[in-house]
Order: sequence, then structure tokens, then C-alpha cells
Amino acid sequence: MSNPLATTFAGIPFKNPVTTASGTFGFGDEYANFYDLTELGGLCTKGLTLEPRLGNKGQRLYETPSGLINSIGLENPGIDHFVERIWPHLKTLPSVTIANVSGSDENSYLEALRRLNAIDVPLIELNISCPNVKAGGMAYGTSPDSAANLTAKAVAVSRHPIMVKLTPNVSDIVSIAKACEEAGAVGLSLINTIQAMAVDVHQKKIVFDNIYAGLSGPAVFPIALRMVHQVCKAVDIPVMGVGGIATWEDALAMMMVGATCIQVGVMNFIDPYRPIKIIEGLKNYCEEEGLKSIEEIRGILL
Amino acid sequence: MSNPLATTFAGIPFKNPVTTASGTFGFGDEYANFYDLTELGGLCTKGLTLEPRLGNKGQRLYETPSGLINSIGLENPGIDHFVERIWPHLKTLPSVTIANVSGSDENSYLEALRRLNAIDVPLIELNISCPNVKAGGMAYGTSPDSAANLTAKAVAVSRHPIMVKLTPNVSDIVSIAKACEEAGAVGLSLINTIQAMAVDVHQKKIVFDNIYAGLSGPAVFPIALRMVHQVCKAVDIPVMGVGGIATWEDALAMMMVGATCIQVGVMNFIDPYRPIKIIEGLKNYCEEEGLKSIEEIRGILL
Amino acid sequence: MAIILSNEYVATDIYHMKVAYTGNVAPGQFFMVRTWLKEPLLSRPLSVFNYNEDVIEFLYQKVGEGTRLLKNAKAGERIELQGPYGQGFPITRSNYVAVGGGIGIAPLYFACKRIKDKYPRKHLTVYLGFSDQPYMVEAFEKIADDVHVDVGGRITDLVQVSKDDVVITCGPEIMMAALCRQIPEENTVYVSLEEHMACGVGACLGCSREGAQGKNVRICKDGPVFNREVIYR
Amino acid sequence: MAIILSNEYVATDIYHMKVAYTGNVAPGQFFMVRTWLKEPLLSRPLSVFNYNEDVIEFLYQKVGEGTRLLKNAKAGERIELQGPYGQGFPITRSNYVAVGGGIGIAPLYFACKRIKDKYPRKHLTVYLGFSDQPYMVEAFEKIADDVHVDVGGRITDLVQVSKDDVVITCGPEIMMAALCRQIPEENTVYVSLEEHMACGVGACLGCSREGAQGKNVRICKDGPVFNREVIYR
Ligand SMILES: Cc1cc2nc3c(=O)[nH]c(=O)nc-3n(C[C@H](O)[C@H](O)[C@H](O)COP(=O)(O)OP(=O)(O)OC[C@H]3O[C@@H](n4cnc5c(N)ncnc54)[C@H](O)[C@@H]3O)c2cc1C
Ligand SMILES: Cc1cc2nc3c(=O)[nH]c(=O)nc-3n(C[C@H](O)[C@H](O)[C@H](O)COP(=O)(O)OP(=O)(O)OC[C@H]3O[C@@H](n4cnc5c(N)ncnc54)[C@H](O)[C@@H]3O)c2cc1C
Ligand SMILES: Cc1cc2nc3c(=O)[nH]c(=O)nc-3n(C[C@H](O)[C@H](O)[C@H](O)COP(=O)(O)O)c2cc1C
Ligand SMILES: Cc1cc2nc3c(=O)[nH]c(=O)nc-3n(C[C@H](O)[C@H](O)[C@H](O)COP(=O)(O)O)c2cc1C
Ligand code: FES
Ligand code: FES
Repeated sequence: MSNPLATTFAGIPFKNPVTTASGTFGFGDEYANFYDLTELGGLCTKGLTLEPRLGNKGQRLYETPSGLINSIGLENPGIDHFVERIWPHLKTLPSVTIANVSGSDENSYLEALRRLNAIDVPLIELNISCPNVKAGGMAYGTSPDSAANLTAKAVAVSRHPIMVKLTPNVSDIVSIAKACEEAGAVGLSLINTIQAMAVDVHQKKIVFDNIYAGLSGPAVFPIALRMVHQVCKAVDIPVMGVGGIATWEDALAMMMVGATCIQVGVMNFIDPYRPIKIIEGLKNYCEEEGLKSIEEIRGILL
Repeated sequence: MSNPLATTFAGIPFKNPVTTASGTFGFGDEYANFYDLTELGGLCTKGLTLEPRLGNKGQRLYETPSGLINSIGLENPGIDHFVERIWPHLKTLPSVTIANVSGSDENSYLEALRRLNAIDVPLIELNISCPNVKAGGMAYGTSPDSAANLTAKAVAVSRHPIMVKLTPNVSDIVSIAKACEEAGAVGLSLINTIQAMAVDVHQKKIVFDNIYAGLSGPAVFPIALRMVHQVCKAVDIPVMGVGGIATWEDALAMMMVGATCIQVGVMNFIDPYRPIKIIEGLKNYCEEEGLKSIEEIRGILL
Repeated sequence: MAIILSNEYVATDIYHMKVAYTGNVAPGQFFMVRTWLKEPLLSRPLSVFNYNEDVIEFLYQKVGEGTRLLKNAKAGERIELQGPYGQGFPITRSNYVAVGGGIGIAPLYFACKRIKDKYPRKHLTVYLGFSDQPYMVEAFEKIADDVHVDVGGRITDLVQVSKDDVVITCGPEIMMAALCRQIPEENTVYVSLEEHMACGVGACLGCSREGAQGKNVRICKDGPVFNREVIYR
Repeated sequence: MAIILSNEYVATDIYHMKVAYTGNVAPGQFFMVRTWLKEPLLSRPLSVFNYNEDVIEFLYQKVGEGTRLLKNAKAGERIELQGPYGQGFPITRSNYVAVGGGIGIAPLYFACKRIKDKYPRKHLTVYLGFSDQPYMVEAFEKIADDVHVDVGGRITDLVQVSKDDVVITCGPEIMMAALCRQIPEENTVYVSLEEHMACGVGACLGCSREGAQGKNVRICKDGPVFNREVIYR
């Protein structure tokens, strides 16, 4: 029998729709001790920037009801290190490696993309939605114009397909999604973290040095699902659903409202095997429902 | 000793800063069986509209991780019923009764406010943020212009002070808060629910007839806290912090980032005594910290 | 906080819990129940299956996360009970017919007991319908005059009522609606309804639905037991 | 899933748990632990206090919600253990000095045991500092050559090291930093650090902080035990 989970995203074949979200999976090595990474549909790298970054100072994590706030601030070894040292290993994986790219200004985004032209990464996730850095990041993702502008330039510079990662911290995510589509994005991923805050009342202080940071985890799933539904109704390019996915039912819900692939983030931390369990759950579902392909349920609730 | 929790909000004295959120407390009667309502600082009525409303059809509640999605859709007996039948009882309470007012268009908002001129309600909460109705509701709350426009007219029509309740479903809550302030609002309350969605994958259907509905509960607290902090930094009028408050520490965090009062919503359902426990907690805190007034910690983290 | 006295398996996915509790409880009323701290967020509504001598009993079906946690609770552990809430079954000097479907038999048992306690000489007929496995039938047999059981069919096909019988029913709404259609208008019928609930006390309007008179009713506060006239046209 | 064998009170807010577990565990390594299903979201890092004969032991302090749930767990109940994770204390043929502050003594006990198991003829001195109540002191006395205890003062004031002594330490960071300042540069010192952790495996970078060489280190993966040179300038 053929693989009912086989999926195509913007022309790229995925053995299944389950990928791991940027920043929650390192560059894969850490989880390679738990299972064979080739079981994944794909994996998104930690957010890469032109220059290496140490990330934010101070406390970086704070637990909330069914959620986690993080203020990592794009700690990463820089794009050259990725190209020279990390990619040679990642490229041997049959899963789709998605390079997540950030920048502090237009030039640093574009130069990072240019350097990625040296390698054959199948898909780029343009992160215009990180709430944890002072410059760049989310700023590009909160208006249709700036999102479209950066996307168009990224598409022009890069020889790789560009998927844009959207921020939920907006009034109208649909207008931004459409702007990115028109600017040439081959796909969209959403949502990045929701801007949030934590206070330590006993110490009378704000937890994060940066004051605000990004909330994710199961708490945000209902919000992510709503936005994926809104966007899938409005665009023709494929969407990766992200945000609080904890179970195969969550993954399925995302696909029923139109997502082509999904990304698992925080739940990797709680259970390293979670993406594999989600794949198993989806496989069983296809069997029980007699689906030849998971595509049969995609978008049925649009 | 004087009452350390005594608070003034827009010139109105509250015996303590703890109030109950609109739509989560009926008109108070249901909770009067549990404790003396006069122990509360204040209470917000269910959202009132000019005409009586039956609210939304179909399933109205859905539980999510640490959250609750509701699609009540402003079921209420109408403003006249409130004025004639409910107010005569409510007005005998020494707690501050806050009338929460919604509408489907400008006229229905303003006419509802006019009819409230007949009674001596101390404070009005103008709800421009309900995600659960097709017309009006959140539509007014997502742009500074429309929010300011409605607020200015409401202020002109009403003989009561107007507090505007803001929606979190926006890119820039500060611009909307400022617009309302300039338009004459005496205070702000935030946040209303976050637009969200639920899917029943087994039945392959969207849970709510209205498709989208409003998320609240502890899951949203970190987002509400962030927005209250942002708004309190930007405006000079007092703010009521709402959204996921479950403990006196949560209430205190809201006040440390600048809230003058707080509202307890979903947690009333889980524990009818929760507002009272929060009041007790704040009282003990003042004692232990030797605060003469809770005002001493207000805004210390701004 | 109350203490669980026992919590036993009755049939596949059906459990019977006893809890130490003292108070006034009417048949048809329910409690909002939780054995957990934070997750799931809401408490769960459970009807009173029985109450006497400072012991309250619940009969419940494991259907999801909340009832799974309930069934895992052990004797001696704590349970939070809020209630009793709602309007129960009116009990008058009449002959009664009780019609239960599946786990809907839970509130009927306590109602039947009270009926026979108060009016032992009045006649009580019980119809119990199950989709695959019957349970608690003997308990009903001990108190009712007649007990009819159906497994796998339609219990409503068996039901016969006489003039002046008061009917009480709880079960799948499709069963109760069918029953109401077949029972003459002259008979009084009380139905016990279910809806998703958050507060249980009438404040959130989450369980509100349109009644027969075009006005909304709150299942938790105005019900869960209603005269059928209030619900069905 | 592992089974809790015992979970006992040791001193105010201090508990000692034994869990059935078989595997390779090095002193200084830790597990991500949870006894609950969903809330709180994250598992909690706990160092190995002892391991032998298929029993792993934890010594932990109740400080918040997670450790409160841990202490409420009973023998026979299940606990989820992920690990062992991280780099432990290097154990070489040397004399050792172990300096523990408060609950920081937890990983030191297992390290001390392994040191004496491997090199029984080498000298092992233990310093234990407590802010108000001492605990587990006898356990250390059974294995170490000397045990010095301080309550309420500064344990670092007592510490004396000789040339070639290897020092291992765990406790409040302010104590460890002070210790590192007072111990001659020639001595090797291993410190065990703490940070808020989400993944425990090096993937989230939540526990990452700047080390002495201007490069970041991840406490969970590159540590929690570090040569002091990597951390302090
Ligand atoms: C007044 C009343 C009395 C009840 N009495 C009993 C009883 O005596 N015995 C019994 O077994 N069951 C009874 N129920 C149904 C019982 O409340 C649900 O089976 C239970 O809430 C399911 O919770 P869960 O977490 O296991 O299921 P999940 O499906 O995981 O629950 C998810 C959410 O849906 C709600 N929900 C799910 N099913 C129902 C339902 N049928 N009615 C209302 N809310 C639901 C839950 O409360 C929860 O908020 C009663 C319901 C009501 C309204
Ligand atoms: C590698 C490592 C080994 C540890 N070994 C032990 C041990 O053997 N015995 C012991 O008692 N404690 C140990 N701790 C500390 C222990 O993990 C915390 O006390 C515990 O996580 C507190 O959880 P809580 O829910 O009770 O507290 P809360 O304060 O409610 O926790 C809130 C959040 O903060 C985190 N947190 C709180 N305190 C700490 C802390 N000191 N370090 C890291 N994260 C923290 C929690 O994990 C949680 O995510 C260790 C910590 C680390 C990093
Ligand atoms: C610790 C952490 C680090 C993250 N780093 C990045 C990042 O570098 N780039 C990015 O696009 N998203 C990053 N994210 C966001 C996730 O990829 C994902 O969009 C978000 O967490 C929502 O999914 P979840 O709820 O399943 O975690 C990070 C999230 C977490 C929790
Ligand atoms: C069942 C329900 C009904 C609500 N109805 C109203 C309403 O009528 N008017 C309004 O302004 N807000 C309404 N809200 C929003 C709450 O007042 C509050 O802003 C929100 O729930 C966040 O607070 P919480 O997380 O403490 O519940 C409602 C919320 C719930 C859960
Ligand atoms: S459950 Fe809240 S009104 Fe009925
Ligand atoms: S806890 Fe995730 S990298 Fe250390």
C-alpha cells in the first residue's frame, strides 16, 4: 500500500506532514538520540541570522498555564557556520530541512539568503515574526506592506522557495498572508509566538530583560487554529499550521481547516517522541477511516 | 486602620480593586447565594444591548488547555428590562455596578446609552470588543478611528462616565487605547476575549455555529498582562486589567504593571469564591508588606 | 472538599462513586465535580444517583478526560463538589413512569427512591434502555413496581402510560423527544436535559437554549429538569 | 514510565524519593521528571541523589507547584523520567573535596559514593552548609573521610583544600562563585549549575548562558557540571 501520509508542499515532497518548529528542535542532533530523524516529514532549523548571536541575557523561559514564554532572542551560530558545518550533515537526511532565516534589517536578511544560495536547502522559512529581538523580527510581519516588500526582495535574491512565517500579533493576518502570497511566497507558516509578559510579584520584577517575550504551547492552539483557518480560506499557496499542537487530533484539526503540513514546537520539550506519536496517530486515523491519502480530509472545514 | 484596598477609579471610589467581568457574573444574583456581593469592589453586568437578544445557536462553550472558548453572542434581556427590572435591585448594592453596553451599529449603541441616562449607574463599560456577534462588537474596536469615533459619540450622549473595553485582536492596542483616551473615555478595560476556533475532528465539524468565538481563562493571562503593561505606559486614564486572572498574585501583577482595578472572569465558574479569595490575598499581602494602601505598588513595573 | 468513600467499576466504562456529604439534595439536581486541580479547567456536571445517610452517590460514564480522572480517583482521596444545583423532579402523589436511556438512568434512581419513600402505595413503572450492556437494573427492581429493560432496541417502543401517570425521563435527547411525541398531551412529562456547562449556576449563559415559548432557558438553573411544555412544542 | 518505590519526608520541605529504574547513570546527571499529566506544562529537572541496584533516588525540596505534586506522589504511583541527561562530575584518581549548599547536596552524595567506590584509598572531605536545618548528614558521614557541617553561617569559610585536591560543588550560585574565588587556580573545581529548563537536551537554548570564554554554554547539555574555567573568569 502507498503511504497515506505522503504530502506535497509547494511542489516539495514530504513523507508525512509532520515537521518540527524552528527553535524547538535545534538542528536536529539533540533529538537524533531518541529516534531516527528520517521518520519526520521535515524539520525547521533554529532561526539563523547573518552573524552569530548569543541571544538574550537573563531568564529565558517562564511557564504559564498550558504555555511557555520564551525569550531566547535568536541565539544561533550564524549563517556561515550553518552552511559550512551543519548543512553537510543535515543534507544527508531524507526529511525536508527547512532553513529558518531572520535578520535585523533588510540587508542582513538578504545577505543571509544569498549565502544560503550556496547550498541546496529545499525550503526557506522567512521569519518576519520573532517577538524576541529588538530590531527586525516581528516589525516586518505586522504590516502587509513591509511583509510584502521584504518577501518580494527575498524571493528575488534567493534561488530557493520562500515560505513566510507569520506573526499572530496583528489585527488582520489575512491581509498580511495575501500580501506575502502576491509577493511571491510559495507557502506560509503560522503562527509564531504571541507577545506576552511575565511578572515575578514576590521579587517585584519583570521576568524577562526584554520585558515582552513570546508565548506558545497548548494554550495558544485555539488561536493558531483560527488564524490558519482564516488564512487558508484566503490564499492559494500551502500553509503549515503551527502553534500548540500536542496531539494527532490537533494536527488533524489544522489540516481539516486547510493546513498542508504542521509543525510541532513546545511539545517536543515535554515529550521528545511527540512528533512520532503524531505521525502514528495520523497513520492510524487514515487506516481506520479508510483514507488512501490524508489529503482527503485537507480543508474539509474550509 | 483604614482599608488598604480602597481604590479610586476615574474618581469613583471602589472599596477594593476586585470586580467581576462582564458576562461571567450575570447580574450578580447567581453569586449572591455564595457571598455578600457588597464584598466586591464592583461588578460588570452581562453585555446589554438596546433590544433583548437570544444569543447564538448551537454549542456555546468549548474547553481548551487552561482556557474556555465561548460563543454566547450577547444573550441579554435588553436595556429597558435592565433599567426597569434589574437596576432597582442592583442600585442598592454598595459595590460599584458597571453597565456593559454593546450594540450592532452606532445608533443602537447610542440609544442604549441614552436610556441608561434614566438611572444612576456609576460607570459604563463600552464593549467594542465582542468577537461573538456578526455586526458591531469587535468591528469598532480594531481601528483607532472607529474606536475614537464611537467613544466620542458615546461620551457626548451619555451623562455617565465611559470606560472602553478593548479587544486584544489587534496589532497595536496602544494606538486604540490612546484614541479612546483622546475621545473622552475616563478609563479602559482590557482584554476582552481572543478570537479563537475549535474543531471536533471526530465529527469532522467546526464546534461553533459562528465558526470563531472568544478565548479566555488562565491561558490568556500572559497576553493580557503584556497588553495592560503596554497600555498603562501610554495613557493617563486608569485601566482595569482583565484576562485569565486566577489568583491574587495575578491580580497583583496586573496592578504592578499599572492596572487600577482588575476583573475576574472565567475563574468565577471554576470557583464562585475566587474574587473573595483574591480580595483576601491582596489584603494579606498589604499587611505582610506593610502597605498602607495597595496604591503603593501600582505601576511599580511601568 | 469532600472525601471519596468508594469508586467502583459497574460495567464497561460505567462507575459508581460514593462520597461523604451532608446537605439537602433533591432528585434531579446535580453537582459540579472535580478531583483535579487545574486541568481540565472546568468542573463536570454529575447528577445525584442516590443520597442518604450522609453519603452521596454518582453513577457516571467515562467518556473523556474529566471522567477518566474521576474514575482514577481512589477511596480516601478528595473531591470538590459544588452544588447541589438546579431544579429537580417534582414529586407529587401520582403514579409515575420513569424512562431512562443509558447513563441517563442516573438521576432517575434517586427520583424513583424518593417517589416510593414518599408515596409507597402509588405505582411506579420503570423503563430502562441500554445500547449494549444493562447495568443497575437490580437496584431499580428493588424499589419499583415494574421494571422493563431493553438492550439494543428502542426503549420508547415499550413504554405505555395511563391517564394521570407522571412521566420522568433522562437519556439521549433524541429518545426523550420521541417519548414526548408519543405520550398524550394530558400526561405531565418531566425531561432532564444536558448541555455543556461552565458555571452551573446560571451566570455564564453557556447552557442556555431556546425553549418552546421562544424564550431561552438555562439548563443549569432553570433545569436540568423541565416540564416538557417548556422545551418541546 | 517508572514506579515510585517510596517518597518520604526528610526535613521541612525536603523529601527523598526512590524509583525503580535501570540504566547507566553518572553522578551529576539529572532527569526531567513529572508525576502529572498536563499541568504544569514542563517537566522538572532533578539530579540523581543515588543510584544502585535498579533503584534511582532523588532528594528534593518543595519550592513550588511541581515539587508539591512530586511530594504528594505515593509509593506505587507512576512517574515519568526522561534522562539521564547532561555531563556529570568527572571522577579521577585524586583526593576530593565536596562542597554542598542546601539542596545542592543532592548530586554530591552520588558523586561521593562513586568516588569512594572507585578509589577507596583516596581522601574525601565533605562540607555541607545549611541555612537552618541540616539533613542527610549521616549518609555522607558513612562514606566520606571527613564531614564538616555548617548551619546558618557561610560554609565557604570552613573549606580548606590542599594542592591536587579536586573540588566538586553544588549549591546556590553565590556560594559556588565565592568558593571559586577562594580556591587556588591550580585546583580543579567542578561546579554544578542550575537554570530554568524546558527541553533538558540542548534543543531550546532556554538554559543557555554566557560562559567565561564569551561563548554560550547550555546548562542541560554542556553541563550541568562544568569545569569552573568554562564559567567563571
Ligand atoms: C446536569 C447534568 C447532569 C449530568 N449527569 C451525569 C451523570 O449523572 N452521569 C454521567 O455519566 N454523566 C452525566 N452528565 C454528563 C457529564 O457531565 C459528561 O459526560 C462529562 O462532563 C464529560 O466530561 P469528560 O471530561 O469526561 O468528557 P469530554 O468530552 O472530554 O469533556 C469536554 C467538555 O465537554 C463537556 N461535556 C462532554 N459531554 C457532555 C455532556 N454529555 N453534557 C454536558 N457536558 C458535556 C465536559 O463537561 C467538558 O467541559 C451530566 C451532564 C449534565 C449537564
Ligand atoms: C540540572 C538541575 C538539577 C536539579 N536537581 C535538583 C535536585 O536534585 N533537588 C531539588 O530539590 N532541586 C533540584 N533542581 C531544582 C529544581 O528543578 C527546581 O526546584 C524545580 O524545578 C522547581 O519546580 P517547582 O514547580 O516546584 O517550582 P516553581 O517555582 O513553581 O517552578 C516554576 C518553573 O521554574 C522552574 N524552576 C524553579 N526553580 C528552579 C531552579 N532552581 N532551577 C531550575 N528551574 C527552576 C521550574 O522547573 C518551573 O519550570 C535542579 C535543577 C536543575 C536545573
Ligand atoms: C524556545 C523557542 C524558540 C523559538 N525559536 C524560534 C526561532 O528561532 N524562529 C522561529 O521562527 N520561531 C521560533 N519559535 C517559535 C516556534 O517555532 C513556533 O512558531 C511557536 O513556538 C508555536 O508553536 P508551539 O506552540 O507548538 O511551540 C520558538 C519557540 C520556542 C518555544
Ligand atoms: C461566558 C462569557 C461571556 C462573556 N460575555 C461578555 C460580555 O457580554 N461583554 C463583555 O464585554 N465581555 C464578555 N466576556 C469577556 C469577559 O468579560 C472577559 O473580558 C474575558 O473573559 C477575559 O477575562 P477572563 O479570562 O478572566 O475570563 C465574556 C466572557 C465569557 C467567558
Ligand atoms: S452553565 Fe453557566 S448558565 Fe448554565
Ligand atoms: S533546557 Fe533546552 S537547551 Fe537546555
